[in-house]
Amino acid sequence: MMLGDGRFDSSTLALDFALQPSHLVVLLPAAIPVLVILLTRRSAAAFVVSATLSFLGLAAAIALLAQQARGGAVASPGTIGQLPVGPGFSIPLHLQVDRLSVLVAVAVGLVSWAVQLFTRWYLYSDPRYRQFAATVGLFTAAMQLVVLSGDLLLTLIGWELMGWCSYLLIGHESERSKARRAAYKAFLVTRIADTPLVIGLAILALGARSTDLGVVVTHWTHAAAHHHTALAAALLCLICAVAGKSAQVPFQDWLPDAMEGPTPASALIHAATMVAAGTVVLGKLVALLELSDPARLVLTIVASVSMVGAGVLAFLQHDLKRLLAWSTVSQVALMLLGLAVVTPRAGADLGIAHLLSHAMFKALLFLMMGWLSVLVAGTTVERLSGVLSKYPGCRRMVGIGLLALAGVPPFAGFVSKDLIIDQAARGGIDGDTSARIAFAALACVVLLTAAYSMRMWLILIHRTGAQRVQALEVVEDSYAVQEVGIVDMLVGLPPVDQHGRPIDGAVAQPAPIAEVEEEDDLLVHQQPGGGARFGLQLLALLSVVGGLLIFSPMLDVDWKHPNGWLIGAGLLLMGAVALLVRMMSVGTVYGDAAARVPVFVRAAASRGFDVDRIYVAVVRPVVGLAHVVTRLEGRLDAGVQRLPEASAALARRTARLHTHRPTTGLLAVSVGLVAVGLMGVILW
Amino acid sequence: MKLTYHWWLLAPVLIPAVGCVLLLVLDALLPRLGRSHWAIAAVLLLAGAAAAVPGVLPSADDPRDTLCLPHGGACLYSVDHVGAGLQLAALVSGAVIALLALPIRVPAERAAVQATLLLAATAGATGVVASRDLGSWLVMLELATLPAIALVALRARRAAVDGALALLTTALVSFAITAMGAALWFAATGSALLSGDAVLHAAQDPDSRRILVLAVVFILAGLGFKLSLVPFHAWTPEAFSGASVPIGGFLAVTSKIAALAALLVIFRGVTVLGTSALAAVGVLAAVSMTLGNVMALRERNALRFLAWSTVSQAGWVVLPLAAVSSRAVRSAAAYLMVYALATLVVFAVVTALAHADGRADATDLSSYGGLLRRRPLLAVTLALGLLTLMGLPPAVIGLVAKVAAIGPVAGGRMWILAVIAALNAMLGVAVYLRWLRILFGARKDPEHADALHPLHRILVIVGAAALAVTSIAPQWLLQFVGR
Amino acid sequence: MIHPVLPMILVGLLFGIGLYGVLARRNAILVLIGVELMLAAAGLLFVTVGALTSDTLRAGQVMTIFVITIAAAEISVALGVILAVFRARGNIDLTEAGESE
Amino acid sequence: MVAALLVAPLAPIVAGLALVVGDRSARAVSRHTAYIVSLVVTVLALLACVVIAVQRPVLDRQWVPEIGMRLHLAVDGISVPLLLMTAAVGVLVVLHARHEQPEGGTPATFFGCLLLVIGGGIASFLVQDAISFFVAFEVVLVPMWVLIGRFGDRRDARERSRAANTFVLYTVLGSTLMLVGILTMTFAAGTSDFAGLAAHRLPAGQQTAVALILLIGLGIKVPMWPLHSWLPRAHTVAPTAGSMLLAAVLLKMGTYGLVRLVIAPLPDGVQRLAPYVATLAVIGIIWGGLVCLVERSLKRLVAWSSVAHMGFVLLGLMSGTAIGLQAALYANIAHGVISALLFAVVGGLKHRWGSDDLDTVRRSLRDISPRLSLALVIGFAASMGLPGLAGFWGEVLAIFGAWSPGGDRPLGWFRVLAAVASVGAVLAAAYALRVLRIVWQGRAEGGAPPAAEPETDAHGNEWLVAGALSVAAIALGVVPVVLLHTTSDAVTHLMAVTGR
Repeated sequence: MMLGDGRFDSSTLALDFALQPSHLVVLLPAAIPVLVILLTRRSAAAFVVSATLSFLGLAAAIALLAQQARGGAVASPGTIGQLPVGPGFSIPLHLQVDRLSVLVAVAVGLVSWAVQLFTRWYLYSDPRYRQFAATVGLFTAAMQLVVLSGDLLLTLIGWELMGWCSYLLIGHESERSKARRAAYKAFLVTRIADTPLVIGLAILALGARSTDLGVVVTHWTHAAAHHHTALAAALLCLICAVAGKSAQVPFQDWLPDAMEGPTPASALIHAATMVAAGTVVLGKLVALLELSDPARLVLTIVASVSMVGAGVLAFLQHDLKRLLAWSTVSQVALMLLGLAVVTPRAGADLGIAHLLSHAMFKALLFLMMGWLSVLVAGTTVERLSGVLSKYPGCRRMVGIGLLALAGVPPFAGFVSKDLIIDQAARGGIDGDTSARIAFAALACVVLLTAAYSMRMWLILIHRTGAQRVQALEVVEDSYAVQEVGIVDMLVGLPPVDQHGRPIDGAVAQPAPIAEVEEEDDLLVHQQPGGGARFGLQLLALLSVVGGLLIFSPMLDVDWKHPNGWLIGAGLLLMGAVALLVRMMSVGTVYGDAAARVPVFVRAAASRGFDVDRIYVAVVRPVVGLAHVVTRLEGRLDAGVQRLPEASAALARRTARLHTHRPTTGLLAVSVGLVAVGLMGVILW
Repeated sequence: MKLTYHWWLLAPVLIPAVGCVLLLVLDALLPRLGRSHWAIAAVLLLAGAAAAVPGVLPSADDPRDTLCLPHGGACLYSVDHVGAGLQLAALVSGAVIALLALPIRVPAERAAVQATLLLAATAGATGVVASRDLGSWLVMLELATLPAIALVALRARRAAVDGALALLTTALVSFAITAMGAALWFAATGSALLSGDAVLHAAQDPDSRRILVLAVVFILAGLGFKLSLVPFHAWTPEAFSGASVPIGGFLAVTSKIAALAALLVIFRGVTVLGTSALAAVGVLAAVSMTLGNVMALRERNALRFLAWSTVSQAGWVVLPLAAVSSRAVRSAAAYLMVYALATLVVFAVVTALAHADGRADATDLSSYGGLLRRRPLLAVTLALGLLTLMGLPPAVIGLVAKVAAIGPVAGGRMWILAVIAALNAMLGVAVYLRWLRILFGARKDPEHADALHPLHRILVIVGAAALAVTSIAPQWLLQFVGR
Repeated sequence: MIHPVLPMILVGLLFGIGLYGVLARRNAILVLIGVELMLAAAGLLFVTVGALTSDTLRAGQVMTIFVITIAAAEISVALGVILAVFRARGNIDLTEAGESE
Repeated sequence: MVAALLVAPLAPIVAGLALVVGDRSARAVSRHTAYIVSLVVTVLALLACVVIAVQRPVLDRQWVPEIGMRLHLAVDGISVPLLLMTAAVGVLVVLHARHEQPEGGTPATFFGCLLLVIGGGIASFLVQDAISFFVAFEVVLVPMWVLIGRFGDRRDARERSRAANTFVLYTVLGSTLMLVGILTMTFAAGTSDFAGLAAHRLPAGQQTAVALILLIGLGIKVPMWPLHSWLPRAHTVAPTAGSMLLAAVLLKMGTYGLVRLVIAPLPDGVQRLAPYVATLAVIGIIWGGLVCLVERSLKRLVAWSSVAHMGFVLLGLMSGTAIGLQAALYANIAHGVISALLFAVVGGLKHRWGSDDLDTVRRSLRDISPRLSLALVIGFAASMGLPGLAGFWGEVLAIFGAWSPGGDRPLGWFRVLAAVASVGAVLAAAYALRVLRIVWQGRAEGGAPPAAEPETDAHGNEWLVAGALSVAAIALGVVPVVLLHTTSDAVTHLMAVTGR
């Protein structure tokens, strides 16, 4: 390392590794891919490594939590040292440890650990288990980096890395073209949404002459009055990126397609990591968000539209895994609203609180969904209908998850959601436009959540399983993922039936994994291993009692003044809606309340209202442009390559002047004499 | 009235001149001497070269004058470092040409005449370098030119006499133009001396200044023929392809040295004017480079190819002179040195090949196919020579020459000319790459192939070594033209 | 002493006629004559200027003699070559294309 | 230690010449001998470069006074990374050439030409004299021409010679223009030393003219749009080792020249031309990205991505800020490592497939060749600027630099350029994933993944090369501090000298 000017001392290159727990929180998961790829050759070994390291990562997070609670945590530990990019700008690359980030870190660690345990069972005979476990480790590390980042560039690093890992996870079963397409789409959509992110970060950082989060916030808090437009622009850039990562309107369509990934991947992406990252990042900058009304308003509108729309879509989905996906969109929007409606000088606690509770119950639900889907080899309504009646052992945990999702007291979901509604109501009374919009949307979404949670529950416990179509072929577990491949997407969309399944038989392929797995050792497959089940139970427990966290000093929320009327009215309406859904489900084949809705609406909803076509329409001109550019390039190249011919033609023409006759030479000499003479006289 | 004489200073001119007479006498006495006339000529030329060596040593006076008018008057013969270098180059190249011609079988009576003519022409080339008055300048210039015409004609084939006729007519007209230019010079300066004082004197008066300019461009036009600058070049391909191969080399090298030397004598006088640029030179250089390269691009005959390459290289040689400065004079001389060396090496290879495989095979470019595998020595040497002309490493010396040529132009901020030069550097690479690719390409065996003549082999090896050595240490060659 | 303008005009005329002769004639000998005319122009210019200046070296006159001498040498070479051409192809027409190998 | 300065460039050059010439003697040099000699020489050169990097010796002698050329060898923070990369890539290229030696000539010629290119590259980063730089710049031309023209793609002889000639002619034009610029400055400054040139200021108008000439000349080498059309052609045809050298060494000479000959001595000219050049750079980024979206030939695609990446380097250089300059120098090295890696992998694939057409349906690489596919994924991920890999820092910081350009550059326009450049990053993601989707994930539809075919995976030297470059790409991404610190002082000094 003495390559520099011989001036390197330990301080410039020191990785500042008076190793803090905060470092370990990031590094331990990051070590998983390294060790798994380098050291292990077999799945079992990979499992040992990844489970151990992710547990240690969780332990480090808990240690950090303990430290933070005692007030002994290092607030901003360095990482790889300051980047030297000239005197006028500093890139310290510090981490930032505060109470909210520590809480999120623990949640992330926990979910990741549970996912690692569960994955071993879920992908027992998958030849690419090692890669999957490694990717999950990297994913966790990236999220932890975003969570603990105290520097805009570190945030960007984690942010982009997560996008990449999601690509790898969604495309895990790359034998299936749908998985390949879904992965491509997910990455591209989020990456397109990220385009303004770099610009936004550049505005913030270059204004503050530092990428340090604290400096940035301090600078812009003071500068906001004078540079209101710049701040709004920067925040809007960030909101665009957040909308992309968190699958908000108009980037929402990648998320349901991401269900092509194995279920543990979905649990990880949806519960604690990628989609929640937007909340984390905006939470870190919430002080600036408060100062910019346009940014707040845009965020509110985006989140409200996404929340309600996703709620409706969730209710209409034919595939229950996709129902959960849309519910994620809706719940993440809720978190973002929690940030949008904050009062001045309040923290991001509301949004983070919902992030935490959502992480618990959504991870639980997704992992349970994975469990059930293995049992019945599918995730559509036909397959899952009545599954809980058949396997009552799963009933309790699914129930807890759904209750928490619906926001029934005293589950965690209720607590965090109620706090946001409370705050929105208060803001609305104070005359804040954003808060009013948010409140209206929240009112709708509470009911929608109750409705789709109820619908799912009713389907799962439906008792008339005998009527189920015993199709021998494995049912396609989701609709045809539309192409976002920039080139191939121009291929026409395959026709789909009312459930969104392709009509063209050639396109529909049997899902391979389930077939293979059912022939495997049944004991292994009936239920996950002990560790995984422990993880699930832990998640369930936290979903139940997680709400208690608001009483701890770690969260700074106002729980002492609950609005009793609001809660009461809400619960009453939720009950009514649940009853309505129950009534709708009566007499349907699969206990599906949505069966009462016209088929074409359901079909359209299953296709996400064909937003995909808009994406295609947006991308098509780019492809056209690429073709145009290629053609132009061909012209340019042909032009260059024609130069030899041109010179040959010139030579031919000149050669005609060279007649081999002495007189021609004499003529040339005379002409030259005159020309040179003229030049001499004129141009000397 | 008495002139001072320093024989040792005049020796480089006198030895070949006297040798020329001696050779004629010898031929009369011993008519059966045959081809050994060439050997005698080579020895004489080398002796002349040896006499020129003291002038290039760094310790030598600069300039060294003789034939000075009394009472501190002007000197009619003056050799500075650049001049001495050019003399040396002319003599050595003449000697090499003589050695190259040695093994070629010609009728015995013709060898003597040819050797004599070669000596005479080389003497002219050597003399013109040092002449400082119009009279000796004109005489020496013609001494360098007329024997060359005869040398071309002496091959006595139809193509040779055609080439000689083209060369002759152009030479006659050009000489008339040069003479006219000389007369104008005399009219402008009122003095037959080519010194800077006279020029300065003439430049005072606007009228005579205008006449002086006209004189310079007339002389330029007249010398343009000898340098084969476009549009005075039409004879070049005809003469090159008509003459025997070594004589082609003589036209390409020694003759060029004489021409540039003559031009430099005039230029040295003009530099005192302090004019920054001479547009006519720039235009001629640009046109010559471009046309020469473009024509060479489609030429299939090796000798005509070399002729066109000479045309374009002539453009490079005079390029620096577009900026009128003493640095430009040195740069032009430096480029000429490198050009002479490389061209001589190429001609040596072609001569050797023509002698071994027959002229038809040596003149057809396509018959060089796979020479690398057939005759690696010739191929590598030829490649080195071509690379030097291209100005690409490993022939660093060619690169250095390019630096020297562009330097004054860039220094004088003649951007357009510089850009044209750059384009021509590219074109030049395209030109020589054609030949180079053939060398490395598919093998094509001639109908009969003899072994190389030992003398040719030695010359080729020496040439390759010279290029290699100067590529490693370019200063060894460049120091001949002063610093 | 005559005014220098007249000889100067003569110089111009001679050179012009010579150049025209060079360009217009296809016979090599006639071209030679054209060249001689041009050289005569140069010689005349030398003499004229020499007469105008008071040069102790008499450079003008000397130069004229030089030019005449060189012209003589030139003619001899030229005639030799033209003879060879005539032998080789039977005419001395300058508009006939040369032959290259 | 001064000896190291001479050994580093001369050992490869002398050995290369010896191999090329020795091969023409009576007995041909065997492949094994050629390989061993090359390996020893390149390792020696690498060691010498490491010594140079640590000790920083200086050699300053008269060389060819006639044209003002001095033998001045030294390094500073800007050249050290390039020097080390060139030497290291040199070793790897030789290793790779052992694995994949193309037909078209004898092994000795092939290795000899590789050594000459490596030696020329090392020399050009060592010399501190503009005219010597020009000479070193030209040294690589002929061997590269031989590599492309003789050892290139065997399928199409016509295209081969066309690519080789296009490469040489373009480059010669560029370098001669560069020479014109150099000589103008040399004439004015009275010295051709880099430091001397940087210390002498031409009048602003002349600076613009000289900068224009130099930018065109060096822009060909970089390559800058629209002077790039030699690059895809040359890369497509060149043998793998040649492509690696082309990407990692030759293109870098262009950017290095820009820093030394344009940025440092001609600040006013650069300031004047920066908006235009930056615009061309951004056009290059978008143009390259778009072409990659529809390009069928894999090697050509990687070449096009080079055009796009070098656009970021140019953008950083033109921003006139320390951040931009640091970013450019970083991206320069990163691009060298990444494209060397990509060409190594893609060349290997072409070797196996017999063609590099992306439209041919093939099985997924991740099942057949886990090692190659790992290297491919790392390469393309780095190419799209993924954090944690080499490409990220350069591109992000270049955009940062362009967002707040230095001097009197037009702020608004540069911000537009920065925004468009960040769109270019999306295009990079699109085409990188396009390739991964086609090659890495394959087009197999359904069914269990096919059994692995170990014999087609990378092993031995190929794996060593791909692995080493992958590790380098990761290391650069994870610990950018080392490289940034190396260049930092020189950049700070440069910014101070250019008056910002």
